[in-house]
Amino acid sequence: MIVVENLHRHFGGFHAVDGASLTIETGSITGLIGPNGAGKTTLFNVIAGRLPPTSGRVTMAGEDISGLPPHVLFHKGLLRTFQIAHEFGSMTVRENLMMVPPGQSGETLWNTWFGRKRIAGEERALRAKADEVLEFLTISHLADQKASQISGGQKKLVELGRTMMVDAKIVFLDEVGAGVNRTLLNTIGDAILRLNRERGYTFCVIEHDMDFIARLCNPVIVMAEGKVLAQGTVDEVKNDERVIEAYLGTGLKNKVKDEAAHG
Amino acid sequence: MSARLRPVLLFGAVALLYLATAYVYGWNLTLAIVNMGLIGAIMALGVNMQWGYAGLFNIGIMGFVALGGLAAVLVSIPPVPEAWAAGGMGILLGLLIGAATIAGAVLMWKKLPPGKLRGLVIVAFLIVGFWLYGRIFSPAVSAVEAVNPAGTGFLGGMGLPVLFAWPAGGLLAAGAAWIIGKTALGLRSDYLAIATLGISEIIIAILKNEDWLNRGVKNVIGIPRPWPVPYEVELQQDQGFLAWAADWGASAATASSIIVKLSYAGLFLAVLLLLITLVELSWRSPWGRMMRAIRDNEVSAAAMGKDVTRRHLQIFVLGSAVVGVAGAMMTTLDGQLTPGSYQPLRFTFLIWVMVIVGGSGNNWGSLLGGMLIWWLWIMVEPMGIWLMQMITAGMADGYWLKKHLIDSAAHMRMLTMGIILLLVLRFSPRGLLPEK
Amino acid sequence: MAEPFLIGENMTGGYGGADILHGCTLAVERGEIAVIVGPNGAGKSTAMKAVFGMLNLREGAVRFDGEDITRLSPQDRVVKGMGFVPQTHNIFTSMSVEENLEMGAFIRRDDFRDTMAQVYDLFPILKEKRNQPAGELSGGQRQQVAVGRALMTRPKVLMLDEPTAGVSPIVMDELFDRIIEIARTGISILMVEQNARQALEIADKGYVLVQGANRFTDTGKALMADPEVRRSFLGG
Amino acid sequence: MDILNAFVALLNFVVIPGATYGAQLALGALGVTLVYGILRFSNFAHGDTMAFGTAATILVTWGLTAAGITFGPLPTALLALPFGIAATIALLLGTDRLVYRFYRRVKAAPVIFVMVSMGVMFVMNGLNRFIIGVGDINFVDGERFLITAKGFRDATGLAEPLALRMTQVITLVTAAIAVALLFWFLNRTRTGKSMRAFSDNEDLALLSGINPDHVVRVTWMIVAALATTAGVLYGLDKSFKAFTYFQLLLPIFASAVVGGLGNPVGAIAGGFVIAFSEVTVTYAWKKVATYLLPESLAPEGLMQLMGTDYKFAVSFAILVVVLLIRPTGIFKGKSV
Amino acid sequence: GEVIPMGISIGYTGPLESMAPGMTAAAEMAFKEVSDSGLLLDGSTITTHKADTTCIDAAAATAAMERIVTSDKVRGIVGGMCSGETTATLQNVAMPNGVVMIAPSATSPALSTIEANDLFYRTSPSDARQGVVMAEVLQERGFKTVAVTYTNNDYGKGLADAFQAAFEAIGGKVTINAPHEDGKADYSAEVGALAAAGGDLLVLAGYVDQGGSGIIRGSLDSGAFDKFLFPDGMVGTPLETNFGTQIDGSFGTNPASEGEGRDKFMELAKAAGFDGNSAFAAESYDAAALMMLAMAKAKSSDPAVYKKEILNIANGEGEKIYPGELAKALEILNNGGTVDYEGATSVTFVNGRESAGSYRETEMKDGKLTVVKYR
Ligand SMILES: Nc1ncnc2c1ncn2[C@@H]1O[C@H](COP(=O)(O)OP(=O)(O)OP(=O)(O)O)[C@@H](O)[C@H]1O
Ligand SMILES: Nc1ncnc2c1ncn2[C@@H]1O[C@H](COP(=O)(O)OP(=O)(O)OP(=O)(O)O)[C@@H](O)[C@H]1O
Ligand SMILES: CC(C)C[C@H](N)C(=O)O
Ligand SMILES: [Mg+2]
Ligand SMILES: [Mg+2]
Repeated sequence: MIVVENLHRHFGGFHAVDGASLTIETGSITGLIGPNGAGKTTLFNVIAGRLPPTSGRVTMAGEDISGLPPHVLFHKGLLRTFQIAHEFGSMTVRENLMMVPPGQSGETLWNTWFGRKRIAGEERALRAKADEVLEFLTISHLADQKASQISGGQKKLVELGRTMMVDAKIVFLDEVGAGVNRTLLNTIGDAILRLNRERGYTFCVIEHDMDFIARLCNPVIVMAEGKVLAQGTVDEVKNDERVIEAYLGTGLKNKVKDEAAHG
Repeated sequence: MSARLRPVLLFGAVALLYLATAYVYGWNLTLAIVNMGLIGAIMALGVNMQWGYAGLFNIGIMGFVALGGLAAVLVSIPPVPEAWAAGGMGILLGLLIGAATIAGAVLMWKKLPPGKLRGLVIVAFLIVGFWLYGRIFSPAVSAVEAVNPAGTGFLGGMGLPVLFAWPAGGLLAAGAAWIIGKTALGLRSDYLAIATLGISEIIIAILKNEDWLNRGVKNVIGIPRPWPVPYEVELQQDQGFLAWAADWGASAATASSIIVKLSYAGLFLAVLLLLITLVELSWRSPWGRMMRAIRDNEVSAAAMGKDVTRRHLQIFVLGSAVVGVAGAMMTTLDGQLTPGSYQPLRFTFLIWVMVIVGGSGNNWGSLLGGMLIWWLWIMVEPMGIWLMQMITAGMADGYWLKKHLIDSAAHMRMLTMGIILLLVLRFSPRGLLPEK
Repeated sequence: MAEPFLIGENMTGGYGGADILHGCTLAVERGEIAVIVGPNGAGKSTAMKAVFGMLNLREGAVRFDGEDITRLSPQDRVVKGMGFVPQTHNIFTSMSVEENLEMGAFIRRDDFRDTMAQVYDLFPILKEKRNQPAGELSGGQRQQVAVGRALMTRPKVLMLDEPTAGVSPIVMDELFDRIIEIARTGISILMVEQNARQALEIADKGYVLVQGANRFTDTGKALMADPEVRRSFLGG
Repeated sequence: MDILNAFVALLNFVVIPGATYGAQLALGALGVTLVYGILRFSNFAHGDTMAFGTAATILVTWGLTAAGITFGPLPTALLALPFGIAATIALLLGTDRLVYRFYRRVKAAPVIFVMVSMGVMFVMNGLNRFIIGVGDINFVDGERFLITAKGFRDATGLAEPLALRMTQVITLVTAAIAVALLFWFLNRTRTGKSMRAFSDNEDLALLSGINPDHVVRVTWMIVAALATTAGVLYGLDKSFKAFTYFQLLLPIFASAVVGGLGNPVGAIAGGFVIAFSEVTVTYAWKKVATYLLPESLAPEGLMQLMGTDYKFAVSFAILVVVLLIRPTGIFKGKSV
Repeated sequence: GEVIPMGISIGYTGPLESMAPGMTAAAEMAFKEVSDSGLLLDGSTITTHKADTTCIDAAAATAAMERIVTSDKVRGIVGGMCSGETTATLQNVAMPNGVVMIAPSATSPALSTIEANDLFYRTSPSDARQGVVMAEVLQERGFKTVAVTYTNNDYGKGLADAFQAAFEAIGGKVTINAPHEDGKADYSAEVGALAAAGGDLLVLAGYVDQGGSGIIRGSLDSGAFDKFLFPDGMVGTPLETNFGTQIDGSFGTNPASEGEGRDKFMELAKAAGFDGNSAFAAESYDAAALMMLAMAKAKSSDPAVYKKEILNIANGEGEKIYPGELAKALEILNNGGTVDYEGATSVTFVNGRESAGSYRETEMKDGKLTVVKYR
């Protein structure tokens, strides 16, 4: 369980996160939505240790984790993806996945000289695991491609694939869906559900695709201007006036015009 | 050119250069270039670890080379008992007090509760500490430097075999790198570069001005040779050797210096191959994968649980240590430590040229770059003269331009170097052996 | 029918290695909206780049307004009246939002203040942030800057590579609205979209690209109605 | 106690020389920072570009003086400066065409550019020695001093001298004007903005219709003007020697970096930081203290914080400290 | 006769590159004189091979020397230039290969004691001696307190220390003895410190076309000092061209001897088209001449053989030989006679290997360096 208490993050005079308090229950798939610039990514960045909070507190299972560096949080089981894909460009797609698991004995210099056998064994297992993930994401054919040379959507998939390489406790997904083909996104949604049910992962998902949110998330938290605007089930949120005004819109306008144009 | 064939061809080409040199100028010169080339290659290897593996832009190489050189003096030169008697203990005590003062201040900063009082206490502590340091250190230094200033005037070293200086040079450089890394590795790209450059200048300033340590700019000469390497003069007096040389039809002088150089070459090659092997093994394992990930994208690597700071420090220290080893080897080969000769152009930028021309991120590239660039650095001199002769060949004797050109020939070394560097980079813009 | 306003015909080529595009054809008429959909890595972005001259084509041609522009450099195509928003790296991160927009109007010699006002109108948040470096914006805001920059060009044809990725629903609706409006003023729109259902709804023509080749081509409505297309490419 | 003398001593040996040197470094650093800001690499050939520009200017100066043309109280070299700049522009444009353009086309990494510029540096180095030789050349003429040490002493009756040179004033004024112009140009003009856009995202600049060749050309032209001016002013104040210009590269880079790479204002600030840290930290306060303190307290030693042996060490240490506090320089520079 | 290859190894590039042309020209002049005479070893001629020592990079110097020694097979070398690089090349190349090296300008005291197997000589004196001379000059002129700055290398430091010891021994006071680095852009800090320390005059143990000039410039411009004592590295024409009357009343010392030798050398140099006054040119001439005369005496161009005769030529009995008279000397030697080579710098070796050092005292008068006397 992650609890965010009265969190602030300021950039100069600008309050990107402005006193947000929220809870992500263990075992849930929590949706985080809100207009552009609401502070969602900033909130993720603070929770995941990329940015220090200006004030406020983040706890994970009761332990204060505010301001801890990202790699420490990773080892505590907290993973995240980036909204703008952060691939390792000069490495192959498979290597991008294989580098993830922690505690590889081959990461110790001594072992790279005198523990070759053990490393070889581990590597085989890692490789199999990576291939399995790639298979799942429908990008097996890219395994040996340099990560800088794949399409924008494929990069997002690799981004997601990395989180599937380890047994995480909680995963923060920042717009995995943006730029991903909707058919594939459905499959990814299935996977998230499965990971959640079968392996007990907790998810916190930022997404602008309401269908995706609706299918996966409960509860949904709506942010606006750095604060939590609303919280509840998808349906509750969807019908909240404030949410409609700030975020969803009526969606009618263009339909009307569309009809006028073609009709 | 296929990826497999390319290295073979390029190494072959460089080997040919050396063979041609041997053909034209003889083996003596060639081996001399080989030896310095090997040392250059080791330095390039160290830099490549930092840059090619971790993207750390270190242009303070010179400082680590010099520290290696210092190690050679401290390890191999016999101690100067008179100097030790005059002030050795004072110097040690002074340094100890200095170090304790700094450590104490840091400790206080951490342990004492923040506030005005803390600042005052620390300042007072520092003043007292440094006053005490000065009181003990300065007179001891004067006493030591007064001992036969023209000949010694320093504490000397430990009088151990100079081979020990090689690892010692690595350790010394590693130690310095650790301190530098702890403070400056938060910086990026050119900012890190200029910081390392600054620190290397500081190291050189110390070597130039702390006479009690290494005679400063008065230089230390006569560093003994390492174990299997004989002295030419002795060989030339050895009857067995003379007979053997005569068998080969070589003059005693030539044969002896070739033997000496070959022994050095053997040592250097052994060190180089050992280092390359170790580095390659690591590079091709998960450790290397992790380092590449960090280099490609630190933010993401940190999010994937890699401790970026620690890894940067690790590779910075290791790379610097390799450079330090090479520095000690070079001082051993030269037989002297001359702090005044440490110039960034020669010991930092030339090494960088080796790394980049060889191909950053490729260890064999470092070797290739080291051997090629060093060869050029030496051979551009005759090449420049030759170039000028070619240009002026058609001109009438006594024509002013001809005279001007021929007179400038000796200055054309840089020009030739530049042109060749540009040509190499033109046809291989990612280095001769690019990282795959 | 006469030659389309802009057409990339039978395009074949790639990034130097194996071909990515295999005889792919994209076309758009004056004042119409053409939408390209397809799985990730199908070559949609590559095809867009090819149309814009950022890729060397081995075969095929690009014609614009009746003129063969296959050999023209991207910046010459801009002068001819083409505008492009790439999928990634589509803003000047170190420049302020306003400067980004100014750069969009770089080739314009006339007064572009009213265009800028229109962009601010469309994306009010940008006006608020106009003096902030664009690199400090949120993902969706950046996307708005990118589209805004292209609008500033006042192009004859506007090419958009996933303009709505990361954009919130309300802004997305605005954006599509605006795209229709733009098209109605006679500007042609060629865009790649993963929010395919909304996009195809407003599209005059739709392309489904798979592995660098045209798989389906039809009106937007027809593609939406095709169950096979829906299932495989539009997420059911 | 003699406050006036102490003040004059400080002015004469710290403030004036520090300010001059700072302005000289700043002018050089402006060129470096501009190349970094627009073309995104550290240009190692800058010192030698300065030397080339100065050499060309000197040759023209000689020609002018031989023809009997001088510039009244001002150095004739200032008249020759435009010609020197023109020659340097030609050189840099030629270099770009022959060398750098290729690497831009293949989108080489910045470090490759750095190495290439090192090659260019070697070539220019040879070229300069060839054109003007290796010796020390003094080419200042006209009125050297605005205030001479002796004149000042005679006029004021103070014990301490004060000297102010024409070149010092010109350098300071030029540096101020140059940075203002550059700042205005980059942030306010269309061309300036397009140059920044190009440096930020080359592909996108292309998509906005910005002509990269034009951007590059303008950049090199400004760099040539800056380099030549900096070189000539420095040469007028000290003297010209090809080797020294190469050595100048280090403090110039240091200035550009502490100031914040890519930022013209930073270059100026950096120049002064480096210059003053060299001049002040090792300053011996003995004289000033002697003036200020009663006789009985007159200091024995030099009252130096550090010997001048460590002048560079100290200025670099300050540089490192500044960077530790502000990792991308005082004015938040770029980093590639 | 044969063709005898000889080497000139000095720093053509690097911080002292501007001294190189004069030194080279002088050495080549001596070689040419001998070749033209046709009297050396039955009409042998000399070819020269140059090596660029860079003055500062021992490794590059070693490699360059290696080239001319092992591949061009030079039989003797005029060089090195700077003390550090000279030590390295001597130990790493000349000695192993048994080649004679006569250094015209390496003046560090440390070279006095180096073990060299008779292969190393220098036509300049050790700086230990110059320090004493400088102190004497100051004493005679009545200067009691001086500031000292030196170029931070073995030469500068050795000289400055030697001077300070000598000067304090005769009751003088040195207010500050601080180094300066060569080739830097600005010397305000050094000048500031020197000015603060004060003194009647500034002793400037530097290089005239390096930091030395910068220090003068800074001192004059700020009014810190207007009188200087210039040791050998500073006495050169740039003083006249760059400072002229501004430093009138300053004076200098440098290894040189009075009279015939010097005058003749100056004439020869003028005829050959270079400045004979340029630093260490005369010493280079002598270095070259000594080796060739020794060959003639030993009747061999083998360094192992002729090295033993160098001392006999320099300190020999018999007719005194001055520049331009090499042909005469060769004739005498070919006929079995002996000569005493005086050359351009009154060469007489002490310690078995270095010039004893007669020094010239010059003063700046009306913007010109004028010789006051020799000592
Ligand atoms: N480094 C920064 N400096 C200044 N402002 C920043 C910085 N980073 C973010 N901001 C501002 O903070 C606000 C919140 O940004 P954030 O990226 O968290 O939004 P978001 O909710 O993730 O939006 P989106 O849905 O568009 O991704 C934005 O207005 C943005 O301009
Ligand atoms: N720079 C590049 N170099 C080499 N191959 C590339 C490069 N960029 C993309 N590719 C390859 O080209 C193919 C098509 O990529 P493209 O970016 O056109 O896909 P896309 O249809 O736009 O996909 P997405 O919806 O994910 O953006 C992919 O398989 C990808 O691996
Ligand atoms: C050329 C000379 C001035 C060199 C100097 N005497 C030295 O020993 O370094
Ligand atoms: Mg976001
Ligand atoms: Mg795409």
